[in-house]
Amino acid sequence: MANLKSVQEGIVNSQIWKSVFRVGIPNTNRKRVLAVLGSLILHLHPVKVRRSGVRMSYTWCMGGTSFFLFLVETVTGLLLMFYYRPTIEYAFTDILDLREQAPFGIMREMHRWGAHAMVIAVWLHMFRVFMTGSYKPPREFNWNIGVILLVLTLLLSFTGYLLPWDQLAIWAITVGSNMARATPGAGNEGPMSGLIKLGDIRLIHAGDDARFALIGGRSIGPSTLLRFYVLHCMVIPLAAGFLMAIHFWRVRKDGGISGPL
Amino acid sequence: MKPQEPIPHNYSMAKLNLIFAVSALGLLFVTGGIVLYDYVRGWKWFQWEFIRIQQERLQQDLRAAQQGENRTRMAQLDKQIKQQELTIAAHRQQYVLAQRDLDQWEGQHYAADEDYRFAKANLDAKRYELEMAVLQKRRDRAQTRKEYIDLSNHVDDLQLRLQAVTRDRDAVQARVNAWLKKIKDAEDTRKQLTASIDLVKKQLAAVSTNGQFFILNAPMLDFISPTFKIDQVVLPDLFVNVNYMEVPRVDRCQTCHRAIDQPGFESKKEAARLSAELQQKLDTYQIPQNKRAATEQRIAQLKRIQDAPQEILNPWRTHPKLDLFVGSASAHPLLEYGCTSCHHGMDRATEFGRAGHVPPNAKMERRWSGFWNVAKRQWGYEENPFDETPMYPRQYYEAGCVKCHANQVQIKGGAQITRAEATVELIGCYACHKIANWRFTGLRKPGPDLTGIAEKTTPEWAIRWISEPHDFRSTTRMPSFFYQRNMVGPAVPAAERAQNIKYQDAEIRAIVEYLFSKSKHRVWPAPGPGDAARGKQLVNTIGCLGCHVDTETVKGATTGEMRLARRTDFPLERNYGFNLTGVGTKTNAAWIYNWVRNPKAYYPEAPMPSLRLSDQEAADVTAYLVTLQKPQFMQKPIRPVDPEAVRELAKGYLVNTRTDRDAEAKLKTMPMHEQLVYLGQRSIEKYGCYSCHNIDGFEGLKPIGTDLTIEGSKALHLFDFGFVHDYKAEDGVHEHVLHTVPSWIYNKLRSPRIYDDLRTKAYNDKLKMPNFHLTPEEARLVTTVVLGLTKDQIGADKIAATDPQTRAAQEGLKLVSQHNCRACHIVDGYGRAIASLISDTNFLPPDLTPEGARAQSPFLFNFLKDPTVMKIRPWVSVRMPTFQFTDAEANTLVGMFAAEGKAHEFDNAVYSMPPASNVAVGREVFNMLRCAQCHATTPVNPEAPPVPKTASTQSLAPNLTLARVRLRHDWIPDWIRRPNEMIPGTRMPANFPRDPATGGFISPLANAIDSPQFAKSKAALMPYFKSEADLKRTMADPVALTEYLRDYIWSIGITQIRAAAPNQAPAVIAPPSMPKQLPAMKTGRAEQGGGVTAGR
Amino acid sequence: MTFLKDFINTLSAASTSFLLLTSVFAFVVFFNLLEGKIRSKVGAIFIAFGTLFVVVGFAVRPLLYLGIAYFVILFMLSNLGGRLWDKRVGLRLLIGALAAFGLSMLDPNFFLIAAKPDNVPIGAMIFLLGIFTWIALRKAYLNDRQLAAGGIPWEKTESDEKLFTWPDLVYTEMLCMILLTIVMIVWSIALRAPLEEAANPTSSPNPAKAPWYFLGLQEMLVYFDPWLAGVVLPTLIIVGLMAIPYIDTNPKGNGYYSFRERKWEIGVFLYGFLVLWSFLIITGTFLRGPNWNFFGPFEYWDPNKLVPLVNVDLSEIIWVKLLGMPLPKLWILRESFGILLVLAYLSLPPLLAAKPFRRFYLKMGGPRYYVGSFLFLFMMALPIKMVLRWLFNLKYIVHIQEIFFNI
Amino acid sequence: MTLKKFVTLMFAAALVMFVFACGKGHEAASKEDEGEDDEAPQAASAPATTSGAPAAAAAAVPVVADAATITGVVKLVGNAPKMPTIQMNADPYCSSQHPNGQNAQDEEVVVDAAGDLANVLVYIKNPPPGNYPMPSTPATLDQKGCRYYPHVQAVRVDQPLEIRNDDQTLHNVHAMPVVNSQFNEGQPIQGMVATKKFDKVEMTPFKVKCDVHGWMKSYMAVMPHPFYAVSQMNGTFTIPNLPPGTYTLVSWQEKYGPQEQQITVGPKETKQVSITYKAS
Repeated sequence: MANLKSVQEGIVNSQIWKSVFRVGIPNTNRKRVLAVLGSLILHLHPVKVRRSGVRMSYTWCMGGTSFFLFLVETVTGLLLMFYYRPTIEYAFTDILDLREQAPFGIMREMHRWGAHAMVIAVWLHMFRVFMTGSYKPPREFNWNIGVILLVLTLLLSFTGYLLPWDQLAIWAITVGSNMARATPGAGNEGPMSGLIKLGDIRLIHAGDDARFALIGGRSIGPSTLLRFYVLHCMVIPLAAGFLMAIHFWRVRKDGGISGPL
Repeated sequence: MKPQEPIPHNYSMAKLNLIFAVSALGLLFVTGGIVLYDYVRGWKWFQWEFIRIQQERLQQDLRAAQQGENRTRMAQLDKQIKQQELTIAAHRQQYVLAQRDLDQWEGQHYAADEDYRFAKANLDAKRYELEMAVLQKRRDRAQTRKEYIDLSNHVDDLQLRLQAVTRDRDAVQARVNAWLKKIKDAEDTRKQLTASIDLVKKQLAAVSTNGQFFILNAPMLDFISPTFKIDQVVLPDLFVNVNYMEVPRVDRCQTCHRAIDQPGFESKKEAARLSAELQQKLDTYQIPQNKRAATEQRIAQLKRIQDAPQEILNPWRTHPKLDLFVGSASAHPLLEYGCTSCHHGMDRATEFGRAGHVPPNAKMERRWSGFWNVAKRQWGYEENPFDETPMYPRQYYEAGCVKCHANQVQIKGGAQITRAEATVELIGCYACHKIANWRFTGLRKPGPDLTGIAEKTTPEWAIRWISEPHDFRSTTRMPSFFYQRNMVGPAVPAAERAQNIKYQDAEIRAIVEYLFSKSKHRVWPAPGPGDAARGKQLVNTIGCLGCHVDTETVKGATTGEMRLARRTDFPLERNYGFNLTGVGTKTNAAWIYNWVRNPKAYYPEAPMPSLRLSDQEAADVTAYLVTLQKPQFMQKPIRPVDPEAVRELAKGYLVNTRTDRDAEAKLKTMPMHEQLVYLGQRSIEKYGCYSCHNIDGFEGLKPIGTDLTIEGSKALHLFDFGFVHDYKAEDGVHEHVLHTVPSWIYNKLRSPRIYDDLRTKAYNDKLKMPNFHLTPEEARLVTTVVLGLTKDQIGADKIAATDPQTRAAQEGLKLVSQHNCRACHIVDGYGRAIASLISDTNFLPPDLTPEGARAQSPFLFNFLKDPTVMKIRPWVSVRMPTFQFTDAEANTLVGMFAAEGKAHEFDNAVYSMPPASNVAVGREVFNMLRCAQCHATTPVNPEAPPVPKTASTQSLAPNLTLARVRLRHDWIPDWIRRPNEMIPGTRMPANFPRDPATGGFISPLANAIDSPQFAKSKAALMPYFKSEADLKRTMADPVALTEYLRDYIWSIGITQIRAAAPNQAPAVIAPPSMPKQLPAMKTGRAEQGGGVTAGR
Repeated sequence: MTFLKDFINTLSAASTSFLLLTSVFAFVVFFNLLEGKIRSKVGAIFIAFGTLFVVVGFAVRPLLYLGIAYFVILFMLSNLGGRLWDKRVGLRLLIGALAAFGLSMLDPNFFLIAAKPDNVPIGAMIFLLGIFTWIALRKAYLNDRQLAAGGIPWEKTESDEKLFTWPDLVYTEMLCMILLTIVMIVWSIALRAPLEEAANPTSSPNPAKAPWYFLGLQEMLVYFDPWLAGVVLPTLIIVGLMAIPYIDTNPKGNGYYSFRERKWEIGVFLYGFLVLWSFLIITGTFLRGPNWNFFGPFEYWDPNKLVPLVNVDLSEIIWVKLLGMPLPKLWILRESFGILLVLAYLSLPPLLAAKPFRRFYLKMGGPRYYVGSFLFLFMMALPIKMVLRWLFNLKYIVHIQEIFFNI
Repeated sequence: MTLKKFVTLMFAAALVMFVFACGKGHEAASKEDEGEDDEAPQAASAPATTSGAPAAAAAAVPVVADAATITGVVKLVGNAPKMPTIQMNADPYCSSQHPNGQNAQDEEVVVDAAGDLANVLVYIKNPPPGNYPMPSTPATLDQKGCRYYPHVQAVRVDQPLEIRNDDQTLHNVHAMPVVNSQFNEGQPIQGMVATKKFDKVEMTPFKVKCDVHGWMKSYMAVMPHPFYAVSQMNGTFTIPNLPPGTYTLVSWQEKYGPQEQQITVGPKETKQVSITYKAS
């Protein structure tokens, strides 16, 4: 027993151990402080938090959930990218193979359900923030970033919805993207856009309107698939990531996890 | 960990720790869950199970190999093996000695070799030294030279020595090798002796489940090289359609259906069938000598399967038609055609439910789709609404053939689909439903021409007929349009039913009115006095009954009593012509008389050929047919038409084009007759009568039915299932409607209006497809065809029957089925419906299977165009009719026969004159074999040879003088050698029986030539042979003999026959003036219970 | 049982509309109720709506029942009083709801829709929203009681006492992650991600639905043209959300749950979020079948079901029905009434600012007042249009096909 | 997901079965399978019976010790039909063999004054299983004077049948069995012999005819066992060393067709049976 203890001591005091876990077991307040300050991940947090910030019943932990789900999506999404080719002859069959024989095909399930869960989590987060009136000064700006993040989340899910390239996907996107057709002044069926003319040449038509820009064609097709793929895997995640950073930063700067000021 | 400085916590750490512990465990479990989720796949279980089955089978084979009747063989085998072992041992000693010897020599050789090489090296060095010395004019050069010479001598010595040593070494080596060889041979023989068993053992080892098996297939490790893995075939030129993209198929069916392409896992039933088939093939020498042994082994295997303790069940079974499908040697090897290209289904799926397995019938469906009862769910069968191409149910398998074989009339090995397509052609689906593929285009209208209906029958008959054709003829192809279930069925409310009946009455009357008002009224010459008895005799003997049925009641198969006949009670071909019963009631003597004399006179597309009846014969036949009456049919009352109904219907059509008021006005101006005619025209349009019949005023209209060209690929949700689930069909059979395309089509065919049940529809919106009274069998066949009509893409080289040979054949076969040749002849192995009516095979029309190889093309051409050019078998009473083929048609048929017979279309052997010697020898053989006993050899007039008295069957053999113009030069000997292999059951005896051992032919003359009775012949023959031995050799050689015979026959043959007379144009009868008033409604038919009572 | 199902089926359409109309006030009023007393003004409005329904109900029968049922519920709740926020009561309610859901699952039609893998999260969302709304309001209730008693909300009481991030926060966060992972994995194992047949632009499924979180918008498409429902309103939603902190000047209730101090904000937000957004999504998911027809929760989605299309434009109602004259050719003239109506609607704020809402106007100041009220008007445009559609089959208020300008 | 659970179970089950290497797994399969392939059960049962037979065969070797015998006479009651004399003048040789038509009567019904019916094939339909010794001599079918001798006979399965032509004319032997395979061979040469075999059981006699001489007919049956006889001219027949038991005795006559009767024979018993046909 005793020598076991000594062995443990030896390990804990060894240089390697120290170099990794700089402050040992944070059992003194000082160490606790250092533990948080010393770690990149943890120092997102302040050293000390308001008690209500820890209370589940107050925060509902929805912000954290959203962030965690974002991470889950990133990981599973990466795995999926190994198997998936965004062209219309392969997209569907690749998904089939994911289901039929690809190892860890379950990644697809996790990715999809994670996406749904993330949308809900973000909503609830907003709901909570509103109910506690945490958008009020000085947090107006962060609330706005939050709103943008919400929109980005929806867009992420929306662009991902097309990728399986099955009936569900293509028609959901068709319905979704048809609205762009009616953008006032920008969609070829939108109000006023009929009035935008050069001589008697309509400047807004199915070949150049908002919808065309969105789906890269007059109808959902290969280019749409590729476009959405790029948006889904590159553009939006990066944007979201960037905004999240700001979001967290603001949380810290605006007096930590929301609470009465 | 206990913090030194206690601090306030929001949650009690203990609780959190607990939660942590629990959740951590949970996480562990679910992670395991992921692995399991990945690892546990349905197909693995099947593979596992299959390994077990394989082992079972192999054990069984091993036992079979070791015990049983070859137990004794094994015993002596062991002896031989032992003996071989001994020899090996003996040799080995010798070998060891020799080897030791060799080693020594090796050593010496090595030393000698080294010495030599070193010395040589020194020599070279010395040479250089010498050269330098000479060059530099050194003083010691003489000395050096001397040394050099000595050294070179020394080298020579060494070389000689080396050679000597080498020689001896090689000698020893040879000895050793010899011993080695001996040993090896012995071992080889031993191996051979135990080969069969070793093989089985090796296979067993291959499927054994030892430790490594478990390691390889362990979860997480099974990515390295598992034995459980997904088998797939990639089919680069058979595609799945992913909208507008053709993606090559990737079939994974084998993953579970492991044994599908390897023999030995048949079901017992299949095994029994196959072994019987193979045995039969063996017995009839259809299997080449070099394959016989293998075949026998296969049969043994199949026998073993039948005796096996356990039945092999799906999905581990072998494909039942391995010789045709998936077998590597078959026409559709697995690696090229996969499974889903024929069976349909989701090619990439690896689980039962997703693969698109379909229950074949309602019973199965109930078994499969128990939702909560897992055991019921058959590996998780779930109805998959997203699988666009589920598999064909069992009873429709052959639908899969169509997509590649669409341009074939006959599909070898596809008896069902061939029959199905013939059925579709017979019933005439193609007339109303466009089917744009080669098979169903360019066919004539199935219904008779109605432009002359008034000459043929009376309005009363027509009305009754249209109301319900099946009351008049139970086997007719004319469907029932009226008074169907969606009009008067139980589901229709009473009031509406009454109304519908009124409407239908009106429509029928209107149609008839229209037809008769538009009809021609030529008056045809009446027949002279005829003898009904003789007529009946003619009808029964000259072959009318090949295409026409003359009875309407048959004995029920299960219940002995007589019942009304259905089409399926007779061979397909006999339904080609209408059923003769009641023809006298339907029409009149004049019409029949002229029709049987020359049908084409009525209208050129008439399907019926001319039987070349003399006027007297025609009169007799007429006299007989007129006696075929059905009075009770004409007794059926005709309901008087309600003028109100007529007006409403007519108006209904009128208002499509004009306003209500104008319509009313228009109607006012129309008398009843005109209203009827107008309504008639509209109704014919509505029901599409013109699609099947020629009707005046409807030329060139589009057929009425939906296009079926790609019906098989129509998505399920496009079919309207109405509210039906199960119902009682018109023939009282209880039917189920599954929510699948095949089931929909099947039930649509069984009862075309069924999907209107419980529907509320306006009169004119109700379903219109008429009821063909298809039996379940027929419906199944037609469904098979419709399912086969898909839009699947096929790689060019996968499409069948594209080579010119086959094309020619198929074109011809299409004609064959159009002109119903199979009513009398066997073409391509089946047909001759008439056989059932002629007891004595000698009086049957010929079997045309070998015709292409048998008959010369010019003869065939002439004969087809005009059969009178030659009477080959004058005793046969069935007449080959005159079809009035065009040259093109005749040529097509000739081409077909040639292709089927694998013969050149033309050979002019007919002009080759055999050498006299051959003829002489031939004559002798001819006499020896007593051919003349049956065959006449005196020239006759080919058009009217003497009719022998059929009492003595002896004379019922073709006159051989006709052979030369008719038969192919190279066919005759072949025929003489193996008649009943060409035409089973022929009267022609086999004079050169096969030797059961070798399968070769034996000549009866081989020995008989020496017997006293042939002394004379022998003497006569000798001059033509070099020696007696030569003669004997010839006499023992069937091929030679038969060719001599042929030459003799050739020599006596006539060389000329009349060319075909040009088609006589339809006999034109002076068309008389049209009678002033129609025979129809006008003349007070009203009294007769029919007739329009009001509105006139 | 079946009777009950049929009843629900028949009522569902009506009750949807009902909820849409009244729930905004329901939140406000329930809350007051649950303190056992009715606040005069809101209560009055509330009762007014109840009665309105009863009255309208004589035309549209289901609404009558609902109106009555509504009063009954109201009565019961008022008796229940503050005890609604009692944990046990909440739990019972939750259990009751779950039980009801479970029972409904036994119905094949309901099961078919609710068990569709893609709909499961939405089913879960219903309960989550319910629970969290309850929690939020409960906490608000408690705080309000304290405030009423002159105390401070408990968040404030804690606000100065701080905890170390390590271990408390970090630990709980980790636990959350683990639990969440477990949930995700179990969910993924239990439910396969849906995969239908290969995409085929030529054959559209029926119904063709947008991703579930846009079903609210798709539902709006029933009542508005795409340019409004699909473009303008969504944009306004985002804008509105972003504008909230700038419009709401109420300094109270910052960082703690409370209701009494922020009746209007919360009322309006809840209405927008729960009813106009979430509830429409739920409707679009569970109650909209083939051809986007409305189906009760236990109804079979029969693609053959037909609903008469008898909607008319305002112009027709006025010109043809009332004035009995043909529609004017000139659209300006034809649509004059509609345009006037819209303008009237939009000019409400200034009018109201004059007298009834002067208080707000002064409190918030001009710009805020106008922006806010306009946003509010746009929000309310939806339910109003809905009611008009239900009651008068009104298709468009303004219908200018010439430039795709329809309202 | 029920499917997943199910498969897991099956997999585990298979594993267990496998390890303990007992045939249970197969029953499991069959349970699942019967639904999928509804013809499996029949398939399983049908051949089982056939495969049973040979197994038993080895066991029961015929007991000659207490063998019984069936003897009897076949009678025709009612007045026998008059048999026409065959016109053979189609082939002069044949007619020369039968000057003024002696013994050229049709042999459809051969009956003597006492009404004893000849050419009746009598055989046991359900013999005890066993492999019975093959008769050492081959069966023969002789063509003499354009007639077949014998007119009715039975041969054993795989018993060689020698077909002989004693005439100086062409005969062809056209055997038309239903179960066995047909053959049709010409015998142009006097005294030539063809040897044939039938490898399948065919108890109801089939026709053997000559296409050259329409009147030539003979009937043959192929028996799996030796318990058959053809009635002599005096109508008698004998079926010797038959193991005791109860059998169905079938008699077949060219014109009047088959008749059946149940008989039981005890050990060493000599059973008298009488078969009577009614002349119609």
